[in-house]
Amino acid sequence: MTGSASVAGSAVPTRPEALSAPPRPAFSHDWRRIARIGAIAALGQMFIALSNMPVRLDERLVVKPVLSLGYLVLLFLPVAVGYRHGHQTVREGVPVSRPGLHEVVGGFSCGLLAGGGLSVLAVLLAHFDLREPLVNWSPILLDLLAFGNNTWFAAVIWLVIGAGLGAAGGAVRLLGPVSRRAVVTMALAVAGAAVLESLVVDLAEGMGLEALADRLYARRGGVNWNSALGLAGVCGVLAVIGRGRLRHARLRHAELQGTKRTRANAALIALTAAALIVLPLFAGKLTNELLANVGLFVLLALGLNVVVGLAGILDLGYVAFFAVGSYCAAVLTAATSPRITPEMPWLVALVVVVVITGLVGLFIGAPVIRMRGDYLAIVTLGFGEIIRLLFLSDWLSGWFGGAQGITKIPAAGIFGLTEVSGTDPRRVFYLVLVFCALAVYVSWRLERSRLGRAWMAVREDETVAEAMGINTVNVKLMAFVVGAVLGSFSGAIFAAKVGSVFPASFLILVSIVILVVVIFGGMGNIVGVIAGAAVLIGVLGGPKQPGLLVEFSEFKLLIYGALLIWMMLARPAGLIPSVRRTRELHQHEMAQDAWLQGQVDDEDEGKEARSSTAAARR
Amino acid sequence: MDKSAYPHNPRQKRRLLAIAIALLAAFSLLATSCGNDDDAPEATEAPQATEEPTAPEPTEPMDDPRGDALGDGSLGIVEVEEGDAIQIRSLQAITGDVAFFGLPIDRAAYLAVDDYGPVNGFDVDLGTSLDDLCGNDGGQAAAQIVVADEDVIGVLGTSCSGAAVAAAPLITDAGMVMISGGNTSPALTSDLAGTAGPNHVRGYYRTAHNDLYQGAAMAKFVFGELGFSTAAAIHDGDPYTQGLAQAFADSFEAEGGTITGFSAVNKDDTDMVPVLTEIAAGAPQALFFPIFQPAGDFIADQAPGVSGLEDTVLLAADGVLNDNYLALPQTTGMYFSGPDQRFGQNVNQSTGRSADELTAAYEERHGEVPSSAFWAHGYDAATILLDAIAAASWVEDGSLMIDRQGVRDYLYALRDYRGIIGTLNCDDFGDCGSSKITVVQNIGGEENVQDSLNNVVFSYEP
Amino acid sequence: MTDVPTPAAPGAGCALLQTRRLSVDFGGLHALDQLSFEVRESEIVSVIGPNGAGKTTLFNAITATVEASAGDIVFEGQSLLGLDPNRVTQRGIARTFQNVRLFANMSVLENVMVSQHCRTKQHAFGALLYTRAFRREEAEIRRRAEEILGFFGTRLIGYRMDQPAFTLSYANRRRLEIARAMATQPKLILLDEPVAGMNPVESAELTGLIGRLRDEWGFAIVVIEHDMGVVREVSDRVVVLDHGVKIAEGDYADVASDPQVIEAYLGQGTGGK
Amino acid sequence: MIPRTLRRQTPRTGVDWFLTVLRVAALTVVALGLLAFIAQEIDRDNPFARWANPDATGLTGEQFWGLIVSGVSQGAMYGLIALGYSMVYGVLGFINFAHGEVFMVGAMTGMIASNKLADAGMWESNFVGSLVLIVVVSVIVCSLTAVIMERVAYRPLRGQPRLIPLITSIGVSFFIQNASIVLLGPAAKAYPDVPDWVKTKHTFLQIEGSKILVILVAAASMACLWYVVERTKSGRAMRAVAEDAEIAELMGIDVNRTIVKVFALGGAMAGMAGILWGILFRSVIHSTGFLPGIKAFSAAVVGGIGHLGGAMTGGLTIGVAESVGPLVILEPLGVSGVSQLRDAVAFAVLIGVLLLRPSGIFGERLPAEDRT
Repeated sequence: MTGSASVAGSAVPTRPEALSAPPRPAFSHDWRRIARIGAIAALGQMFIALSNMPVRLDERLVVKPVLSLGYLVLLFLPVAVGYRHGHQTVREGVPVSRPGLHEVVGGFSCGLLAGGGLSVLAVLLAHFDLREPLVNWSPILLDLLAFGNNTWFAAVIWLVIGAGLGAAGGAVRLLGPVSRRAVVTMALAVAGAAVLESLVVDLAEGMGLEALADRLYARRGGVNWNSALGLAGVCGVLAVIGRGRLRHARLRHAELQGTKRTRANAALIALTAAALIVLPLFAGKLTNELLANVGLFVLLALGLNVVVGLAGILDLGYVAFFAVGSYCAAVLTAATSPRITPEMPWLVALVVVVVITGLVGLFIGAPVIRMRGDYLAIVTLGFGEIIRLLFLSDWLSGWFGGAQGITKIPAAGIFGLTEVSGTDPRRVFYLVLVFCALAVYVSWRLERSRLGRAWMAVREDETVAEAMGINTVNVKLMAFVVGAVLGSFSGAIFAAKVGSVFPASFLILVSIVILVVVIFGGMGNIVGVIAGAAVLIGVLGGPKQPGLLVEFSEFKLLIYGALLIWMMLARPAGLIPSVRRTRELHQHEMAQDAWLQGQVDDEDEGKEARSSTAAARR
Repeated sequence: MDKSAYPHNPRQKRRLLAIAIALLAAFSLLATSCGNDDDAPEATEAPQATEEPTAPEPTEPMDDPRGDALGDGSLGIVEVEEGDAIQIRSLQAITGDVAFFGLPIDRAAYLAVDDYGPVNGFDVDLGTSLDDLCGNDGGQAAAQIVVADEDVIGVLGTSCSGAAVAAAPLITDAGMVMISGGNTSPALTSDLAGTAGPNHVRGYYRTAHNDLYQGAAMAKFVFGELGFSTAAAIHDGDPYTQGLAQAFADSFEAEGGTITGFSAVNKDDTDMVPVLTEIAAGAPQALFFPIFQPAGDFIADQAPGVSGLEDTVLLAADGVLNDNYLALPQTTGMYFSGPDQRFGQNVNQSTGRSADELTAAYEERHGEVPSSAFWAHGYDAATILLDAIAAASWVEDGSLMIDRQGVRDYLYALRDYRGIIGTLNCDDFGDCGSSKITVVQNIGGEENVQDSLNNVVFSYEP
Repeated sequence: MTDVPTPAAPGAGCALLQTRRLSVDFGGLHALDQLSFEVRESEIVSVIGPNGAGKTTLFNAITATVEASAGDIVFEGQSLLGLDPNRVTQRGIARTFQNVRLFANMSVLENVMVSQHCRTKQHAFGALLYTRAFRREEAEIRRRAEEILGFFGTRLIGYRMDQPAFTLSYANRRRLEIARAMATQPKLILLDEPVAGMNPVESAELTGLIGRLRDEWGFAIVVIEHDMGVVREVSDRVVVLDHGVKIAEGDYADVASDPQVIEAYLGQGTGGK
Repeated sequence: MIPRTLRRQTPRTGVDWFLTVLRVAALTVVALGLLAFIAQEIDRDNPFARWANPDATGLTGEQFWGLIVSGVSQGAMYGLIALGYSMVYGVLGFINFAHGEVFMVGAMTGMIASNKLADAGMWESNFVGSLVLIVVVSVIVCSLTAVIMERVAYRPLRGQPRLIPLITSIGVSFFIQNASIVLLGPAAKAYPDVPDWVKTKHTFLQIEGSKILVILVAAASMACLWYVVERTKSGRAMRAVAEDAEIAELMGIDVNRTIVKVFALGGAMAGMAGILWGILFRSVIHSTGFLPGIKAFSAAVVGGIGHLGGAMTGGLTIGVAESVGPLVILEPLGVSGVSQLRDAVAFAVLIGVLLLRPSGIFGERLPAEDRT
């Protein structure tokens, strides 16, 4: 965590290399720790097996002909625990013993236990019938575990596999940084290429590189084993050559000061913008659809980021604004919408939408603004649900179509230049892109304005902010309205994209997912939020949108949950934390670092840091 | 070794390792380049294979290998190379609160493909099933994924009409066909009187029945057979249930009865006393709630306890017409409208499997009985698609050519196909399932489920 | 002390702040009881008294963070009752907190910039359109902030301006609090134990600063302080509270010799620290 | 330390005006609805009964009674779940979103156990015995679930800003819910049939046995909980930790163990609620825990979070309101399909209560700076 902190809060230079001690003896182990790790892993393996993932994904070849996605999900855990076992916490001044045979043996034992989980499961499968509660307790699973052979083969082979993989995982520790990076890159490259096949193929075809795609993949059969090898080779070489220049570059960029830094940032932004404008031209429908969906969520997440990240208001009913945006756009533009005529062009409707959502924002904001954080959370959640139910209700079906929703929403016309609708995801993406740019600009400008500072002050300590002459009520209401309007853009585009709106698109789940995106990406940080949306929505998929891992859609929310827990435990500041947030989360270390570097002019630092942490927690 | 050696030694090791790995990498690269030589021709051929569909066959009329395969190539021809598999997809609601409805259809599709075996000697690949999330947005997004792969011939799905509204245009535009085992909305096909529904598109078919007359059938049953003059209806905010309840209410009043109450619950409500009380205020003789589980369980369970509904007759629809529900004690004596489900001994003509075998196989594989009756529709949907492909494809120097238009021709021409759900006839709007609606009464008891399904008390055909 | 006290101390000019029979109750407990006192233009008044005498409550009442149960608070001839705290600040009263409460995760500079909120106009649209007015104001805010920080010598400027506030030392946090109060451009500053927890050198320095605050910036200042040394140094007038009642008022000498005061402190068993 | 702000009643800003208007509006709607309803009860076709809802049909006495009873029994379960929320919140100060899922786990465990018992034939032969059995099982399972949850997902996050454990709990909630789908299947699962005396209404008060059972058991567990928290040593420890964990630590209280106990207790309550749910509705599905969980938290807030009696009161309030409100207030106002809006009513109650009493019915006013 300290590590993540120092990398994350890029303002902080990394720690000096810890002292190293001779490797630990190979066979003296903290066996209880091994047992604990192993047991957890074993249970995990059983869970994965019984979750039907292996059977379900066995169809999908990852590396042809040797490995199917189904088996892959059973293989990674032993490696992980094997690697994890060798982990040593780095403490100031305490020497870290260099990796040796110890790690391998430890990994071996952990892996053995992990594999043992499956062996046990196989035996149980053979001899007991627990189908009654556990629906996946099936002979098929047993067959899969046994590679078509008998039970005892399964029992043995998984022990062997587990042990081997565990040892391998432990052995990774032996590698020096460069080789380790090489290995990791190779593994990731193959895995990525295999799992993201659809994307890669789509892109390759878009860029006229079918030849490459066909060389890489057996058609729909996953990566050819030899191309896999080749890919691994290329990436290995690249990694060895690259030697983490990336990281250096990032650090250097982090250390840049003043105008230099701004110039560098500008360059970066320009580059990304260019990439985003050019990429869709070469990408196929699949990628564009994906980008469009991600874009919609980026828009939502940026809006929520203003409310939660900047003003510190925990809004769990954000979907309300998304819903209001979509429904307003639908009612105003669609000819099938009851009651409301005449129909207006999309852009005109958008203006009305903004006004209405702004008002809704005020309406919802005013009652909750003075409530305490958690009360506010549940009340906003309530508002979100109420609004969905109103759209759904027979009572108002005269206005919003009730359960039948509103269909046949025309494409969004942009000054008669073009028509944006779901059939052409590329245009949708460009439209979304425009609004995302707008949203980014808005959040970026506001954060550095009088209003943005006031938001932060309110987030830090509302009472003091009040005492410093900030009208907290108005300021927070502003946050609500800005967030609402940004969200409504997403809604309006959504309506035009899908061509119909149904209440089912606006469940509580959506608000929660948006919040998760914000937190996951790094609250209060624009880049982080975008990254979060890209990873969660793009790779895993949104509440109603498939991501790259289509195969996993059945297990999406399961993975979501696990990922979320792990993320919060591993680096609570998010993928790309805002410097500010990092500080808040790691004030101890920050303070200590500052003290180590003599940036602090007084003695009693630790205590003060702690007390201010306490203050920050309030 | 003296300690002073420690700092140096490992570093050298590392460098060695790094070099070793680099070498290994380089070698494997080499391996690839020669390893790939053998399938290099395939690589060069592949692009044509993907572009071909857009370009119609020029030398189509006078080629013999084609034989009597259907189609004129107007929608393009897909080439499946030797050793490759025919691509079809399954797009169902396999997650969320309608999974009970979509999963059986999805699983049945896999069963069907396994039972059917190779088509003209080529394996069929269903890929991993996609999720329509029972919603327009989900359906559209999933459809985009399907059409991104130009080799796909047909799509089995969707489960929910809402998803089909958004998905069908995209999929059929790409020349693929779409056969749903779950959609029942008239908007997607026709009103069965020759006028197409607003959301109808060519290339869309379904083995599920057209909903249009189910409401009417129930109304006629209640008014005519049971001789009731007052009835009430409850839906759960789902487009399907709301439409059906509305249809029932309208035609019941058309018959001359009076609707004493029309209300709704939410899918995850459990305490139904309020809504039932609301209904009871009108003291109806019959209560029609065409909704899903679990809400359906609670209504059936709690209705008798609400004063004013003690002896009201309960009626539900195909949404809950499955073993789980019929086995519930509180549903004994209830009436259910739905497609004719007496498919106990029906045999699918393509695979020769009977309904009973299939339910057994299903339970064997998935550890639970199908949670919805539409697994059978899913199974038949899959087999007619495979038949269509067989009829519209021919082998040409080792690879299988499939004429997209031919697939459609076969399906539109489908007559008297003996499937699990009975005899399938496709009309010009893609309605292949029988539009015959039956009303069954639940005998009650887990053991009598099949008998209950066969216990038809009223059947209605427009 | 039944009615408004008569002007009887150095520092000419009319009353800037007056409390008239001000009472604050917390459910039966009289934190302040019929307290009347006044502060004049550019005058430094010390409020002293044993713990729990109601000094901080007085500040809270003035800044409207607690509600007065009776009496009135008049600032520049207008009552402050019923105003939100931020309005009070806008009228020209700033305060610091006994337990330092900075915006811990904002930089030192931002802490001061944000405190000028109620003195600046530019709103969201200005920021979005990046108007000239907006840029000018931002520059002005920044300039003022740096000027104010400069007032504390080298303590808060330089690299430290961009440090998050929580990395500051204790003394510097106190200074930053004062800087923040200055940034709201008040006429009257309420300092709540400004030198608490400082070492003699620092408190001496700060004592000097308090004087300069008045002389150079023309603020009137009310100080709550336990350090009698500081009190003697800075105050034109001393008000002694005990149990919410004013038991003495006047310049340091006569207050220090007032038997009631001595009793109040010794009764507490402790002299001024 | 700044004493909390005491806001005056007289409106100052526009927001205050707006809120006052809102309060008044809410109260008027409720009043109008009630009046219309009463008018209907007095005489179906007096003009006032018909002014909004022409085809107004009032409720018969027993229908109304039925509404109340089902509301109370539903509310009692909300209350039981809310207790867990309230306790955890009191001690750790964050919303444990996953608590609703613990309740679902309880119901699932009960389902599995009871079906096994039914297969063994014990369910029919000795219903009460097997009921006790499954209660014990599910209470144990749920406590374990809650404790593991705390150990894995929350303890490492002790002392982080509140948002972090909140998000984690959302993750846990997702995980448990979907674990139940992939392991136990997506279909709704039924409890075995219960004896008639549970199903049928009893002449006494016209209440089904199951509902009597629910209300009694809820009351009993409430009493136990109260005893544990108020009278026992560990209960004192809990309250101490809730007051101020750091001080409690200094006073020699093992904070970790206390927190574990809190989670275990909360889990036990949820498990109890789960079984009651199973007996009352005889059906459970993976999503069983979600909405009840959220409503239970609303209940905890309505009652004043951190206050045990408040949690139960809040539960009953919301339960009764959502069961009676639609028919008694909305329908007389001419709203159609009112039962669809019951959740809306539940949340409206939450909002309304907080509008009138910002810190819940029993909640003491909290300092303004005590925010997320």
